[in-house]
Parts: sequence; C-alpha cells; structure tokens
Amino acid sequence: MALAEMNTTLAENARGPGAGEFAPSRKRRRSVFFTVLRHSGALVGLMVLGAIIAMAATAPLIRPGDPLALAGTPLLWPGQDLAHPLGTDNMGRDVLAGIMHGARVSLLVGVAATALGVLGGVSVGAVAGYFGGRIDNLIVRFIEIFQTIPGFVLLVVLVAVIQPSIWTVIIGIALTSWDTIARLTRAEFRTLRQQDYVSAARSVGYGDAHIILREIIPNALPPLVVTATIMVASAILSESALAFLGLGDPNSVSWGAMIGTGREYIRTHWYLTAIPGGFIVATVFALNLIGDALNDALSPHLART
Amino acid sequence: MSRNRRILLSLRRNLLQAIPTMFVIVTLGFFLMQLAPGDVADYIAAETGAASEEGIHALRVQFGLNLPVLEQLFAYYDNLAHFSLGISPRYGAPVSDMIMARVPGTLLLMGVAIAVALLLGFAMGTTMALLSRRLPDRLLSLLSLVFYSVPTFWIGLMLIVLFSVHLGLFPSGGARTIGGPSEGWDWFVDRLRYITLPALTLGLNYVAIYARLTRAAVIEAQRHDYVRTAIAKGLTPARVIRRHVLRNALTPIAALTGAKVAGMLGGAIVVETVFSWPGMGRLAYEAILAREYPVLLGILLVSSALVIVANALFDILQSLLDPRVEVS
Amino acid sequence: MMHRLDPGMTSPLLQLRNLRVSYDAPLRNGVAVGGLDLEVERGETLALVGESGCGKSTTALSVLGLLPAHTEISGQILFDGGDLVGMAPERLRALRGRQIGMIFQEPMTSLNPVYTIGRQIAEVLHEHTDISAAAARRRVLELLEQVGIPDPAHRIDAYPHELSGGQRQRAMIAMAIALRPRLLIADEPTTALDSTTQMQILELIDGLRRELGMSVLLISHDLPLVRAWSDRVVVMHHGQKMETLKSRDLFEAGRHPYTRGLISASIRLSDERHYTTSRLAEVRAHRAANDEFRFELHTPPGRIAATASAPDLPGPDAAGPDASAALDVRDLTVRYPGADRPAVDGVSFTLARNQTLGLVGESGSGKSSLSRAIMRLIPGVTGEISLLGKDLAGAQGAGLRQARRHIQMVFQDPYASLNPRQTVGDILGNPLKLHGIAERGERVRQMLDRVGLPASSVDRYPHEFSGGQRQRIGIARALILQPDVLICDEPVSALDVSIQAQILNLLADIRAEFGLSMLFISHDLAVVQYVSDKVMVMQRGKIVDTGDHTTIWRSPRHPYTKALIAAVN
Amino acid sequence: MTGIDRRTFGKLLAASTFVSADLAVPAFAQTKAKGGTLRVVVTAEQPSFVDLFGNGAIPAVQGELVSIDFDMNPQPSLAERWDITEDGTVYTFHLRKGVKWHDGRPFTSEDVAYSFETLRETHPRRRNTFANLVAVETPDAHTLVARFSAPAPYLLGALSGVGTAILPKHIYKGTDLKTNPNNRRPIGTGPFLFKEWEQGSHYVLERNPDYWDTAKPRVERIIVRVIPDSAARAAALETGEIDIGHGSPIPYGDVERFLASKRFGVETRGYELGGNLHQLFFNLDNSFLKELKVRQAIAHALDIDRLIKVVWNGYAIPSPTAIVPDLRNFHDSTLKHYAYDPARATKLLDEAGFPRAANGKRATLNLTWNPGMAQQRQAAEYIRYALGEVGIEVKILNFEFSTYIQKVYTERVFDIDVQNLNNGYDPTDGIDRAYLSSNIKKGLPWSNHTHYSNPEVDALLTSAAAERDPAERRRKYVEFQRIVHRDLPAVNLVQFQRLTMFNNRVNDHTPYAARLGSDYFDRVYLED
Repeated sequence: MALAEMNTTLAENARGPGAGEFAPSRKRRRSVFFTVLRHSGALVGLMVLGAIIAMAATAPLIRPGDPLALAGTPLLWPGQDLAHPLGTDNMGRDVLAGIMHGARVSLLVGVAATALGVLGGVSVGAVAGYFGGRIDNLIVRFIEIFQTIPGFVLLVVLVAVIQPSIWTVIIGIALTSWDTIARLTRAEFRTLRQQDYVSAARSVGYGDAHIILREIIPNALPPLVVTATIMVASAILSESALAFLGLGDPNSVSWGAMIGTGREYIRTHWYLTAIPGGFIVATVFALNLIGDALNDALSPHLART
Repeated sequence: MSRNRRILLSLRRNLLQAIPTMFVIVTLGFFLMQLAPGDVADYIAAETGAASEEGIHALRVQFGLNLPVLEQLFAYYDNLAHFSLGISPRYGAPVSDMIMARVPGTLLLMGVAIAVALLLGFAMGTTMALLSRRLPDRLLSLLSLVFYSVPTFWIGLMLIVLFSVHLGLFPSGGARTIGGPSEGWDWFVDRLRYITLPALTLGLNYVAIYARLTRAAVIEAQRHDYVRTAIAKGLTPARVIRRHVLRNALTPIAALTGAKVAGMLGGAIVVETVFSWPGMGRLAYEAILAREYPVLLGILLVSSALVIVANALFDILQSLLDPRVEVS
Repeated sequence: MMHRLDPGMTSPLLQLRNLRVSYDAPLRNGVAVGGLDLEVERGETLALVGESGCGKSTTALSVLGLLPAHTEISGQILFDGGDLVGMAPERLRALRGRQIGMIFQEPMTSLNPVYTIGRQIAEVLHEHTDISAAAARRRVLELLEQVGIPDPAHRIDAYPHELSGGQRQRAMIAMAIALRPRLLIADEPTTALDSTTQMQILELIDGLRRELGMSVLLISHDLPLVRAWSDRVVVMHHGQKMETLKSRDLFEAGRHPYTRGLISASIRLSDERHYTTSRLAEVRAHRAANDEFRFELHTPPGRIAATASAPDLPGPDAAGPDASAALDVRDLTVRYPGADRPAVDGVSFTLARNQTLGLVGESGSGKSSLSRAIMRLIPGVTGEISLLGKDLAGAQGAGLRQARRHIQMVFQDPYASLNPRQTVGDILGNPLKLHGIAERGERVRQMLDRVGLPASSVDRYPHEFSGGQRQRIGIARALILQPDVLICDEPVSALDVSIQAQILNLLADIRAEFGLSMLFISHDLAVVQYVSDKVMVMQRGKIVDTGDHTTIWRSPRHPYTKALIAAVN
Repeated sequence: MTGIDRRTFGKLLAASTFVSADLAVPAFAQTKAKGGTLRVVVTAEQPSFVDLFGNGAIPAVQGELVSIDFDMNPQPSLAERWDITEDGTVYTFHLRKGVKWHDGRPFTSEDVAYSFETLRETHPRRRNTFANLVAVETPDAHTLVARFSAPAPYLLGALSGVGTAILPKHIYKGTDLKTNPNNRRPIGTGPFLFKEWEQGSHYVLERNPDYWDTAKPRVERIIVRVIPDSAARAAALETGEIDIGHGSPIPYGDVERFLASKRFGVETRGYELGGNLHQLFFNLDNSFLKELKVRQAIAHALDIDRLIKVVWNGYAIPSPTAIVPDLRNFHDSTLKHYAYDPARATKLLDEAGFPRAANGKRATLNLTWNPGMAQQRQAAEYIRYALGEVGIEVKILNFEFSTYIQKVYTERVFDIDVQNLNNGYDPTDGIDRAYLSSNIKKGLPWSNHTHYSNPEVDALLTSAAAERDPAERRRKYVEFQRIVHRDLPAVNLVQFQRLTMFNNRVNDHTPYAARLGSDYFDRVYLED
C-alpha cells in the first residue's frame, strides 16, 4: 500500500496549502534517450507481466491436473529430473505446477482485491470529495479509523475469523486497502470539483451523477490507475504474507503458500522459497515498473501539453 | 495567533478527535472478535489438553463470556472508564502490564526502522534526483523497486541466513544479549547488533518508499521558482540544494512518515515473528488466535493511540518545517 | 568601487549580440530566441515587450544563466564588456545577486515559503560578503525600509505567505537590490498584482533605479505600462526584435506592422473607446515559406448599434424585482464557512435586457463569488435572484435545469474550463442532448463557425487548441443553448492582447446578434469601459460605485474608483 | 540419507537412542564441569509458570514429588518413598526432610495436601486424577496420606513435575489463584530459582544454592528464549545462540543437516509420557462415512510409509492401533494397518454403493486439521491427495486454533479430522475422551467428536481404568484396541517422534526423566 499512499500524499500535498508552489512552473524537459529508457522500463514490466499472465493461462495445458498432487520424489532439485524441471517440494509436489497454477491465484487475488478496493474506495471517496460538508466529514473520520488500525492486523483478524479461502483473502485485502483509494479519490474530487469545466457542466444543467461520472472521474483516473497498479502489487505481497502466517487457502496453491511451506527447507533446499519468491518479486516489480511508467505518462505535469 | 498556541490548540483538537476514533476502533474490534468462532474459554480448554464442560462453563462465568454481548461490551467500557484494560484470561495478568512490557520493543524497532529508512531513503532519493535520468538514478530506481517488491518475511529469512548463519555478523533473533551488558557503550553496541537486521527488514520497504518520495520531492522542489531565485542570488549549487531544495523536500516526507506508522505496526507482526523480537505485533497475533479480546482491544487502543500521537507529532513537525501548513 | 569606472564607462552596460536560444527537449523543440541584438545603456530602463512565447523571458533568464537544462545558447551577452555566455560558473555566480539582481513575475512562488523574508534577503548578503549576522539584520531592516515595507522590524520575521502580494514583491526587490547591483532584471514584475499595487511597485523600481544608478531591463507584455515606466522599448515577436522605440512615443511612432497591431489592440482607459463606436484591430501573423513573418492588420467592419435605452441602475431604495429586467439581484450575500466577512455583502443590481453591465474590482473583491452565486454554483448564498422575471435563487431540480438554459457563463481560464477528456463535439453537443434539443450536429457546426473555429474541431480535444481558440470554444459552449443572459467572468484576462482584441470583438458581435444581456466581469478598467454600457465597481464584497460607461471614469464618485483610475493613468 | 530408507532411520533412532548415562555421570560431572549458562529455546511463551490450570509449568523451579524414568517407573524426588495399600486406595508418601521453598520457608506435607486439593478443583487433567480422592491427611510435616474411593493405579504417573505442581501453600492460601503474582514469578523447591521474565522474549532461571541435592544443579543459569518461527529457531541453534530445544524445535527436514555437521545431536527420549499419536477421525454422522466399507476403503487408500516420509521425514513409526507403541504395557503389536491397496479401496467404495460420478468423484469431504502442530497441515495435504486418487474429493478447511476448536467440536463441520489426540502417560489420560460414548459432548474440546458409541468399548474402558491387575488391565485395553480397529471410527496413523535438538556441548540433558521435553535440568552440564 505504501507507494499508493505515497502517491496520495504527493497528490494531496500538491493541492495543499499554497498549491501554486507545487504546480510546476516549467514543463519537464527530457532527452529522447531517457524517454526511451523510461518506456523500456514499462516494456520490460509489460513483458514480464505478460509472460506471467501467459503462464497462468496455459497452466491447465502445460501442467494439467491438481497442482497439489504428490507427483514425484520429494525434494528434487531443479533440473535433477526433467519431469520436474523446477524440482519438487518436501511432499513431492511439482514446483513448476505450483508456480504456474500459483500465478493464477496471485493474479486473481491481486486483481480482484484491487478491483473491489478501487470500487469501494472510489465510491466513498467520490461522495466525500464531491459533496463535501458533513458527509465528507463523516467519511473522513471513517477513513481515519481505517488508517489508524494497523492494516495487516485487521487483515489477520478478518481472515482468521472467517474461514481462510481465496475469497476471504481477497475481501480482507480489499477491506484493508480501499481507504488509500478513497483518500486519493477524495483529494482528486476536491480539486476537480472546483475546476471551471465542472462549474460549466453544472451551469449547463447536468446533475451530480453525470458530473461525477462523466466530468470528474475521467480526469481523476490517471492517479487512480497508477495507484491501482501498485495496489495489485501490494495485494500480491499481502497474500503471500498471509500465506506465510498459515492463513492462506489450503485448497489452492499460491506463491506465498509455497514460500510458507518451503521456508522450513530454506537452508537445505533454498530453491523452494527462492523460486516462488522470485516470481513474486518479478510480478510485483513488473507491476511497479508499469505503475511508474503510467505515473510518468499520466502525471498531471504533462497533462497540459 | 502564535505558532505555539496553534500547536497547543491542534494538540487538543487531535486529542479530542482521538477519543471517538479510538472508541469506534475498540468497538469495531470487539464485534470482530465476537464474530470470530470460538472464545477464549474454548482456547484455554483446548490448550490445556483436557477439560470438562463444567470447567469451560466456569471459565466463561469467570470472564463474563456467558453474559449478553452488549453487557460484555459495556463492562469493557466500564473498565476503560476506570483506566483499566482488564485482565488477560490466559495470562491472568493485567492487560496493561502485558502491553506495556511489549510497547518499548515495538517502539524501538519501529523508531530505528523509520530512522534507517529515512536516512537511507533520503540519501538514495537525493542521489537519484540530483543525477536524475542518468545511470546512477536508473540503477538506484531499480534497486528501490526491488526493495519495494520483496516480501518482508522472505528478506528477513534471507538476511538471517546470510548475516547470522554464514557471516556470523549479527544475531539471528532476540533483542539483546540476555545477561549481557546493561549500560554504557557495550550495551549500546549490543542493542545495535540485535536491532540491525530486524530494523533493516522492517525498514527496507520504506527505504524504497522514502527514496522514491525524496526523488520526486527533490525534483519537484528543483522546479520551483524560489530555486531559480536562489540561483539568481548567486548561491553556490551546494547551498541551493541544501537550503532550498532538500529543506523544502522535507515537508512531504514528514507528511508521509506520519502516515506510515500504522502500516509499520502491521508489518511488525511478521518481522517480530521472524526475528523473535519481543513486541506488540506478535502479542496482537497471539491474542487474535487465543480470542483474548481484552488483550487485542488493549493493543488496538494502544496502537491507535500511538498512531494518533505519531500523526499529531508529524503534523507539528510539518508545520515547523513549513510555516504555511496549518496544524490540522 | 573604482573598478566599476572602467574604460567601458561609455559603452552600454549590457549588450546582447546575435543571441540565440533553443530548446532541444522532445516536448518543446524549437528556437526561443533567434539572433537578438540589444543594448541596455547605463542608468536607463529598457523594456522588452511582446506577447507570450515571444522569447522575452528566455532572454531575461539567459542573461543570468538561469535557462533550464537542455537549452542551447549562442551569441554574446556582454555585461560590462565580459561575455556571460560560456563564463566560468564561479565568475557568473559572483555576478548574480551582486552585479545583476533579478525579480520575477510571481512573488509568491519566487520566495521560498519556509524561510522568513529577512533570512532570505540576508542570504544574499552572507553569500557575497563577510557580514556579521547582526549587521546583516540591520542592513535588511534598512532595505525593507527602502522598498517601503511598513513596520520592517516586525515584517522582517514574517514568512512570505503572511505578506500581501505587493509586500512580497517589495521583499523580492529588496533582495535584488541588497548589494546595489548595476543591472536589475524585472521579469513581468507586476503581472500578478492588482493595478493599484502595480503602479506602486513600478514607481519603487523606478525610484531605486535613480537612487542606485542602476540599469533596468523590464520585461512586460503591457504596452501602456512600458510606455509609462521605461526609456526605450524593444518589441519582440517569435524570438525576433521587431523594432526599438523611444517609450515616450511608442503609441505614435511605432512603424512596424506588428507594433502597430499591438498598439491598436491595446485599450487604454484614456482613449475612451467603446464597442459602439470603434472596433478593435486584430493583428495576424503569417509565416511565409522563408520562415519570415508577415503581419496583417485587420479591423472588423461595422459599428454596433448602441443599446436601446436602458433603465437607470436602481438605487438602494428601489424595491421589488424588476420583471422587465434580464437579471435582477437583491441583497445577494455569499458567506464561506470560516471566513470572517462575507465574500459578497448584500449586493443588489439589475441587468437590463440587451445591456452589458460591467463589473470591476481588484482580486478578492468578490466578483467571482458574485458570478458563481448568480449561476447557482456555490452554497452559502442568501438573497434574491430573478432571471427574466422568474425566481432563480430558489429554483430546484427540473426548474433549475430549465432556468439554466437561459443563463450561461464564460470562464476566465481557457485551460481549466474545458474538460480535457471530452472532444469539442461532446462539449458542445452534450448540453443540447441534456436539454433535448434536436439537430445537434448542425447546431454545433454552426456555432463553431460563428465563433471562428473550423468544423473539423468537433473531433479534437481541448489541448489541441491555443488559448484563444479555447476561449472561443468556451464561448461556443455558453452560447449553444441560446441563453438570454451571459456572464463573462474575466474572459480575456488570461489572453494576450492581440487575442483579447479578437475575443472582445467576438463578444461584441454575438451580443448584438444573439440579443444577449451580459454581465462582464474584469479587473481591467479599460476593457470594462470598452465593452460595457453600465459599470459597477466592487470592493470588499460591496458595490461601491455605479454609473454609465463614460461618466463613471470621468467623474468618479467613490474614492476607490478614483484610486483605480489613478493607478492606470 | 538417500541410500537409506528414512523410515528405517527413524526406527533406528527411536530404538537405539543414546547410551543411558545416569550411572556414570555424577562423579564425571563433579570433576568435569560446573557452572555456565544453558540457553534453551521454546516455541511459544507459556501463559503461566505454575500449572494450576493446565497452562504451563516449570518443573525445574517447581520441584516434583516423583520423577518418571524411561521405563515409566516412578523414582524418588520430593517423595523419598511411598507405600500403597493392597487394595490400591491409600497412598502414603514419606517426604524428604530439610527441603526449603525458594523464599526460605520449609516445605511440608501441608503443601502437598494443599496442592492435591487445589489441583483437583482447578486443573483440567488432575480433576480426573484426583476425582476419587476422598481424604488427604498430614499426620506429620513429612508424611502425607491420600485416600481414594477406588483404586488409582495411574496416580504415580501423574505426580511428576509436568503432571502435578507442588504449590507453596503459604503463598496461595486464601488468594485469587488466577491472578496470584506467583503464577508469573513462581517460587518452588526445584533446582532453579525463577530470576526474571521479559515478556515475549525470555525468562531466566538461576541455580538454587539451597537445593536439597547439594551436588546439583550443575549449570549456573538457564535462559529460556521464545522463538516462534521454526526457521529462526534453526538459525539460532546453528549460530550457537541457543544450546538446546525440546519438542522438535527445528523443521524435521533440517535435522539431517544438523546431524551431519557433528556439532549437534538429536535426542528422541523424554517424550514417553506423551503417547504422540497421529490419527484421522471420521464424522460418523456423515451418511457416506457411516458405511464401514467406506472407512475401510479410506484406510486402504492411505500409504503409511509415504505419510511417514513426506509428513514426518521419517521421524515416526506406524501405530495401527489406538494405543501407541510407546505405551508398551498396553500396545497391541499384533494389529497391523489396513494394507495400502488403492484397488481394494476402489472396490470397497464401489461395493458400498458409491461409484465414481461422471467427473470421477464419488463424494466430497471436508477435512479439518489441528493447527496446533505444523505437520498436520502436510498430513492433511497428503490425505487430500491420497483420497483423491480413489475418487474422494477432499476439501481442506484451514482454521486457526480457536476457530478449529469451535468448528470441529461445536459445529462439527468436519467429515474427516486430522488430529493428534495423544495417549498421555496412561490410556485413561488420552483414550477415554475420544472413545467413550459418555464423552460425546458438544462444545467440549478433545471430546468424542466422531460420535462413536459402542457399549462394549464403554464397558471395557470404564473397567480398565480401575483395574489393578496389570495383566487384566492390558487384556482389556488390547480388547479395546481390536474393537476400534475393526469399527474404525478413526484411522490411527503413526506414533510420531518429538525431538530434542542440542548442541554437543550440552551433556546429560535427558538423564532419565520423561517430561514431554520440559526438563528438570538438574543434571545437565556444559562442556566446551
């Protein structure tokens, strides 16, 4: 959540006291070379993410059947047996199958939790930021409560008290991450609702719903998209931390759960944690690269060109 | 209105606002724990390995768990009103004692983690911003992204394997050498050795965040007109950067640091587990598992108080850093 | 200070020779200054004048080496005989602040918000001299006194945000002159200020120039201003010098067609021009194949009939809404939460049909709040508003939406008033859809044509247009519902003077053509004088003076009106 | 270890153990090493240090009435000797003289009497042990007579330090037992003084200079550190930050590597009182599992050897019956596991009327597992896989501890529960609760949650509990084992081995007593 919050803070600061100072006076000037480099980051991110999505999509074809099946001799090193190119874990489960099917879970958790969080956060934040006044006050206090409770503690309570399954994990993560989006949305709405084009829309006679959906949201999207990208990454990390504490879904394989079981063998069979760990890092890294590039591309500094 | 008076007023306002916030959090926590299957009597009965129905009932009566839910809640409020956090059913000890025994550990860990993260992050971010879009910037950007992408528990284990097991540089866990030096330089070195790895693990994510934020803030600050003014005054580049760029970049960083405290408390659970660090996060986790709602609520109360105090402090710090910021 | 009296005493203090500046950034590639030659003589004020993007600010920045990275500069900048282009950074830095002082357009952002002004001024002293802290403070107090900041002993410890705009600019000036520089570069020093403050600041700069024997390079877009406050004027366009003139006879002796165009597009209060009697000349630049510019001066034909006899503005005792009026406002008060006084304080006026009512006032006087209150855009409003005889203040829901068809608004900032995510076609067409008006495509095309935009604009986004074009889109949007009343809130203040002329001509035309009643809000007295039939003067939320468009300037009643007039004449 | 079957290895370890050192050591130690600090690791912080409520004890501080040797025989400690009447109802203990509490007050029979009477009220297990206790008499300060209404053959086994805490009456009498500060800062008669406790981190014990056995203890100090994470414990052991850990402190998968380094040793003894049984319980109310053939099929579908390998890394031995091999007085070694035979399992399921549906599945079962032990999760995963092979889909329900208790014992959401209901030191301790029909109690943890009800078993277990003739007692338990092996309310899987991992500088840490790993530490000494 952290980067997302950072964006929020930046966004809020940028519109805080003496907003003029934070508005760039001159446009960012960059050489072509670095623009390309920048884009190459996004390119790498997209390629990595694409590969992982492809992996998730083809998992049932390449590694059919139950990824949790005890497929072979336990604790085979990668490459030791070509039937299990990435080796097997302590129970003889195929690591490659786990990675491929685990990608599905990680991506599902990341995307679904973010989608839920964004949906909730945008709705609440939009109402608060657009209408202001008493309802805004109330919502801000409400958000504050969520920001005061250590998110991961709340997540653990939520997932522990309900039966851990993919969907409880997703809902739990969404419940602990919506507040960031809500804050950001609120900040955006507070700024944008005062824009002249919103006034213009209102003076033409549009209602609140139209103004929120057609005039403001499209303009509030860039920072939200950036934050959402980073939220996907954070959700994947949260899921893995939950699985590490043993609070994952036992009926599906996830990268975090693989690390959780593999860590007992961290000294002898380090590949059991390193491989899923590497995939988590790669995915989160790719998402962050994309988030970065999006941030550059969509940042308000450049919007006026 | 003088600044001191403003700060005092804001402190009072923060405090007054904190009370309903904490009230809601405690109530929310209480109902969450009520929703959870099982209660502490179940847990104690199971933990002791053998129990009777009478025994469980006796436990429920003893802790008031047989009372209607709202009565339990009001009993808890009543406790709070008398400045008591209640008694832990499992430990049979006052919750406040248990929490206070853990607070210093968590505070220390978080404090050092924040300090490390700030220092490293600020240094990294400044370097990145000043060499913006050159090779060092690209490399450090990537590095910070990696820091940001690594799961905390994983990096913690890796640090233990590398620095404790292989290199023998730092202890693998704990907070100090038990029975070791209790004062002076030796004590300090000893504490430092123990806290290095956990603080680094907890702080690593934040190093990335601060680095990126600092970079953004410094680049942002560089674009400001007053930097151009400073150059026009004939200041040396070093002074321009120090006095007009970095100094002004501190404000958003202070704002973010305040907002990070809650997140760090959560992250402490994992780090305290991996490094057997005696802190609140671990206690919270155990309280959740054992359904000891007085303990969990106590922790929620204390940690939200911590967050609120930290936020208030960083608010004040922000207003000290930037006179335009009204203490909110 | 003997070294100042070098043999070059008689040569110009600053000489630009064939100065070229170009940006090689991917986003903004191009030549900002293309071979500029000019001299600033010792003790004189040279004004560099031109419209936005003409390269005047780039020129100013290049003197002190303040151009951003990725900028290429060539030619010579001779200061006291030494070439600043390619000068070693150390030497250049020694000149900055000490030999050449500079002040900028926006004093709020040009001062570091986290330090007191005293500290920021002292910083110059400490950087260039070995002055003690106590002595520096004494010197800063002296400087604050010198630049006319009241109560310097107190203000020295104030932060920039605690000062007014004028005081901030005075602090900037104190900083620039702290070491008695020989050249002061003032880059649009008063653009961000109110007209009364503007004059005081220019007076101060001029006084200091004489007192300290400085030369001043004054950058501005405002022709009447430079005429009053400079010795010579260099007119720039697109990085090129058009001509150099003596300021005194700038308005009479300008020969270059571009200069002529600027002059005729500029309106001065003293000219007493009015839309009914004279149209504004529009200057248009065409780039020829050889990259040379050709300028064409164009004055729209025709006169616009004077407004039918409008009723006199009602006095404070007039009672009841006037049904024949286009817009009738009674006791309108706007109060923002937390503010110590109302932004609009019991304002009453009547806008007669087919009339243009001008509203002038300085920033913060409540003009914009008033316009937004009438448009029903802000909460916290009390009082009565009657639109074409119908209650507007109390209208809700469908009634309000219906009413909105009859009153529309043109906003100040052509960048902020158009949704960047909607095409021009949507911006113009959607309101028609909302109000169930058929033949949308046709109406949009007609309207685009009317405001002077090509039909192809419908598929384009606002950022593809220039500022002037955007304001045309804004006007088109306001007109597309064919309202009866149009509120123009500073519609031209963000525009260059040549564009301003085009927009004012356009507004004058459509007002007659569409039979509009207009409330025209501006801080610019001359503009208000030109477009209005009646004029109101607003100060601190109240209407303090009203009158006919000519009489109010000739015989102002209220002292505030007098002060406003004094500031621009 | 690739060449050797792990299971064989486990067996070897369990059987051979280490040379018993109790005779050689005293002289050896006195000359060799005295002093030093022993650093012990534990997994979790115990909520209390006095075992009033069954939630944690430190025998090394508390002292114990008797010690139990590897052969399950009681040896003198605070009780120098004892007499039991013919009918087995009256126990007379002759207590050691001159023993002092850590606060200097003399230890007397009053303390023991108070302990028995108090624990009968508060302690969940001793409630049963002392259920028939009708009178405790203290004829003099060093004699205690305990009278039971029925024979109590299990009594002495319960009187070791981990079983029965001997409480200082002068501290507890008339106070609120639950919140008595002594629970958190105990005094006892044991070889070590409780010195300090830093919550969440460690506690420190120091040598008791006034211990009644003047030759002991031999280490000056014991530091007990709490390290919740198993990988972190392994690292701490490996780096030499801790010396010893009980109850399998490191992952089973890491044990080989530790042994290979020669710096560490593994001890399998000391857990004899546990009766560590790993079993799979059926919910007999489930219409599918109600069928004996289905349960038999499931038993046939499980490959115990593979289970031992993948779940226990070889540190387990098969326990086909409800009483583990360690309880050798009662274990029926003639019973064998249902043979691993998926084909037979398939056939049985078909016969029972549960053919594979179109998707290849016969039924879907919810499986719960006791989160108190990490290996249960792997066992659950193995069972999920093994039953999947014969067409039974298993859905694992992942609960943390409290939820597990509630969901399994109150809501009974399980169809299969993977569990370790340990036998304890005597069958009465661990068996009765799971098989007696009178123990079908909703909401009571570790009760008969299969809802198995067999009057024959009820009668056998009830009479065996009070049976004084060892042979007859064994016969009854053997009979019981055969019945439940036939009725199959549970598939008993393995007796798993808890391990003590230690640095080789630690000697004589498991001298003779079987204390579930909570050592007395009176003999342990360090060697550099």
